[in-house]
Amino acid sequence: MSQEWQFIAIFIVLAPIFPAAPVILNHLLGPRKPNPIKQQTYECGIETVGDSWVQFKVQYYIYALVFVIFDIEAVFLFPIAAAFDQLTLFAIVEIVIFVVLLSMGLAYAWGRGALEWI
Amino acid sequence: MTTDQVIFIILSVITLGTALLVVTLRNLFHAALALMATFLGVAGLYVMLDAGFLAAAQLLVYIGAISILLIFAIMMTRRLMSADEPAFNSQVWAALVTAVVGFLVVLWAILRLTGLGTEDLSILWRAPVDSKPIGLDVLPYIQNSVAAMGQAFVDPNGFVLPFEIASVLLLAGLVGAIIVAWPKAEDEES
Amino acid sequence: MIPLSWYLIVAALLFSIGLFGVMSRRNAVAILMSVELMLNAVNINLVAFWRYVWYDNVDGLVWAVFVLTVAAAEAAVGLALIISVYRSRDSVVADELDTLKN
Amino acid sequence: MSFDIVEFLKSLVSLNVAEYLKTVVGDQAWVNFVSDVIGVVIISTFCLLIVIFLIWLERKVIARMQDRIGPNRVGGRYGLLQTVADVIKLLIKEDITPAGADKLAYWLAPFLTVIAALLIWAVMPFAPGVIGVDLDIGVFYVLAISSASVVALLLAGWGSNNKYALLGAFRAVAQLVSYEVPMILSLLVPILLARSMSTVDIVEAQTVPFIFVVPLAAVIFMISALAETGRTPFDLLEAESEIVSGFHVEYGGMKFGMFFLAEFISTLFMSGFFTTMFLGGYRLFGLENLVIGDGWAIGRLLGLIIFFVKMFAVYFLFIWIRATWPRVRVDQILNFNWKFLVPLSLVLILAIAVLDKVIPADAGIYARSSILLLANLLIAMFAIEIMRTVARRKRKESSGDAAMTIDESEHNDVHDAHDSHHEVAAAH
Repeated sequence: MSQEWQFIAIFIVLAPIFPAAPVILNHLLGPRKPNPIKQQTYECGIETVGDSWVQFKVQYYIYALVFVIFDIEAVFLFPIAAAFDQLTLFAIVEIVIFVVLLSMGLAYAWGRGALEWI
Repeated sequence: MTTDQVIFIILSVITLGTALLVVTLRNLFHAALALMATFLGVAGLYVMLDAGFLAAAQLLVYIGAISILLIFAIMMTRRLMSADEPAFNSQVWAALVTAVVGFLVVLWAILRLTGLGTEDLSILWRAPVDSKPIGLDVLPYIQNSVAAMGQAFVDPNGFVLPFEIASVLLLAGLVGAIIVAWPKAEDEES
Repeated sequence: MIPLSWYLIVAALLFSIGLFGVMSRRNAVAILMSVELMLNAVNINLVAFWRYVWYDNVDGLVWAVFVLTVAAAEAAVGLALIISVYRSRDSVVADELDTLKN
Repeated sequence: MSFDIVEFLKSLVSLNVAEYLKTVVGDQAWVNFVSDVIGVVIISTFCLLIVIFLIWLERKVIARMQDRIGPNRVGGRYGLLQTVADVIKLLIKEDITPAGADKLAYWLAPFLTVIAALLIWAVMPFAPGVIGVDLDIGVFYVLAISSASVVALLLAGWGSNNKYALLGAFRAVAQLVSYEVPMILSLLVPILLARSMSTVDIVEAQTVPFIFVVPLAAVIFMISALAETGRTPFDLLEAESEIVSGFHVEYGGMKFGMFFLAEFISTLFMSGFFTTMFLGGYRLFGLENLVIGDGWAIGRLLGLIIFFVKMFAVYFLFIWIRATWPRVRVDQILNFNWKFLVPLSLVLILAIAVLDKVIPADAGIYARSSILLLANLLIAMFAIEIMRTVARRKRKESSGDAAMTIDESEHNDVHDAHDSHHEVAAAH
């Protein structure tokens, strides 16, 4: 493992302490008198009907879908941008083709109305 | 045992343990959480292998994007998977046997590894090379593997074809997924 | 020092676990998750061989990124299929989806 | 090398105590380990403590902007200890876990948000050489870690077993993943100009701060940063009037405090990151390299001050925006992103890539910068023109039924505010 990632590793190990300390302190200091009413789900005052399950629109999934595509695009484009000095004009044309192809996906989703809310 | 080895063992235990949870947990949401921990463990292994960029990409794509898709899908299809349903189908034992046999076969293959262009199996048991193997040309940009990757993506002698095909694949995936997932007109009426 | 074989064995174990999941789970989403495990195992192997054997070029890393891409596309389409099937058949249990049988 | 008090003071002024002590003790593995641990503790405690000040600042500034006084009781007439009192209040609240909650997800979520918000500070360059670690994939690392905080929202929403929480989490996730796209694309521009993903390299490349080279990218980043941190006008994440309070409605005590904390830490991070990527970070006319006398390198200290001044100026802008603008509707937020920001940033990144390659390499830095600036302004003009045309057409369409324009629009607003209730009701 390279030296620079050692810092990140230590950070990941130590980071949970910082949120844990106040939460544990809260757990120790706070009163503890649970009762069924208090632990009810906070919705409309009346007791919750059914599960919190709601039939969600497929819209949410579509947004996440388009996001995934652009995420992958980032994984390709970030190293390319870092290597920009060594690139030829031909490479730029390839990048343009790549981005345009992905934009067609966005355009398709748009044209189909998949990006409309509701 | 060196520090590296201890870290490696911890990471592998996390990876494999949570992977086992993924395939055994009945609660799908918890299985997805375990899957995220597996991804994290694998990212750790990438860092151990000096592939920091890939570790970050793993986090960005797997945890940031694919896990969210998975959780959305779990939430959208949750109603019928109540907790008391069995997690496994009828061929669970056959599956177990296949997996164990498959692992043993792969282990056998690993231990008599071929195809590396060398009959010398000591490569399995020694430390990684930090410098280049003798007799091979070192690309001038190898010091920075990330930039080298970027160049390889668009290098006409490198990976330009897979790179463009990847964009076509993603486009096809996006369009296909929208077509499949989008509710048809008759569904909306009911 | 960590020898190459350790990585290969961990990857093989991860792959076997994924294989077991694919064959034994009932829920289609869970099967997809198991497939992701198998793809991850493949990626560990790619990166390990890159680091230990072919450190002089970046082919291993590049292929690992392509595997990542394929995994994302597969998950996107697979989950869309599952959602669509769920909507029409009210089920995500892989065994019960047998319209094409006989 | 033995310990020398003058050298030590010099290293103290030039902010490289760690390097100096390493030369004294010797460069061993455990020394590195200890200095890393100390670095982590310093960064983390800085983040936690500064939030106390940030909350006070935000309340005070917004109060002044809205012609109120703001906190003025606890801790003198400026209410300096108000936040401390709030923290103590949160600490002695009862720790409730709602019935039917998914305990694992419910407890994991607040930890995950704070951890993600802290971890991204590791690559923030505070001053020359004063940085957690200069990763060669710095910017990408930030994106990767902050994408994990989206998962935390889903965990919170799911774990609470509450319709409003889940609904809020879904909306928040839709917003966050959507705005991550223009953020990624706008961050590509400085990387492309600096030819590196390392944050230090990007700062060093800014002889001309990138905001003067690619102002459009800076604006896009600013907007998506506002959305990513869930601040007004994109504060749907906690729209009290619409979905009670969003994903953290079931949280109380310090667990709620953790979400609050993470929000402020990441807002400050975004200000700092904006400073790093577009405002030249700790650089200001070479002041950061100043050395006076024999080896009193106070430049680093100046760099630290410069960085903080810039960062808080950006943070002040965040507060200003919050005090000024109303909340935007959820469909407007998402439409604005997918149909304006993303196409715009795609065009921008392609234009910059092509231009940067076409401009001959021997053109001076100022010539290059001004060509890029011109291209930016042109693209921005076109974008605004397109937006105006579309808006005009929309207005014309809606004035077709002119009689009810005013009534109807008011009615629509009311209708929208209750939309979430309809969604819930439809599910029953």
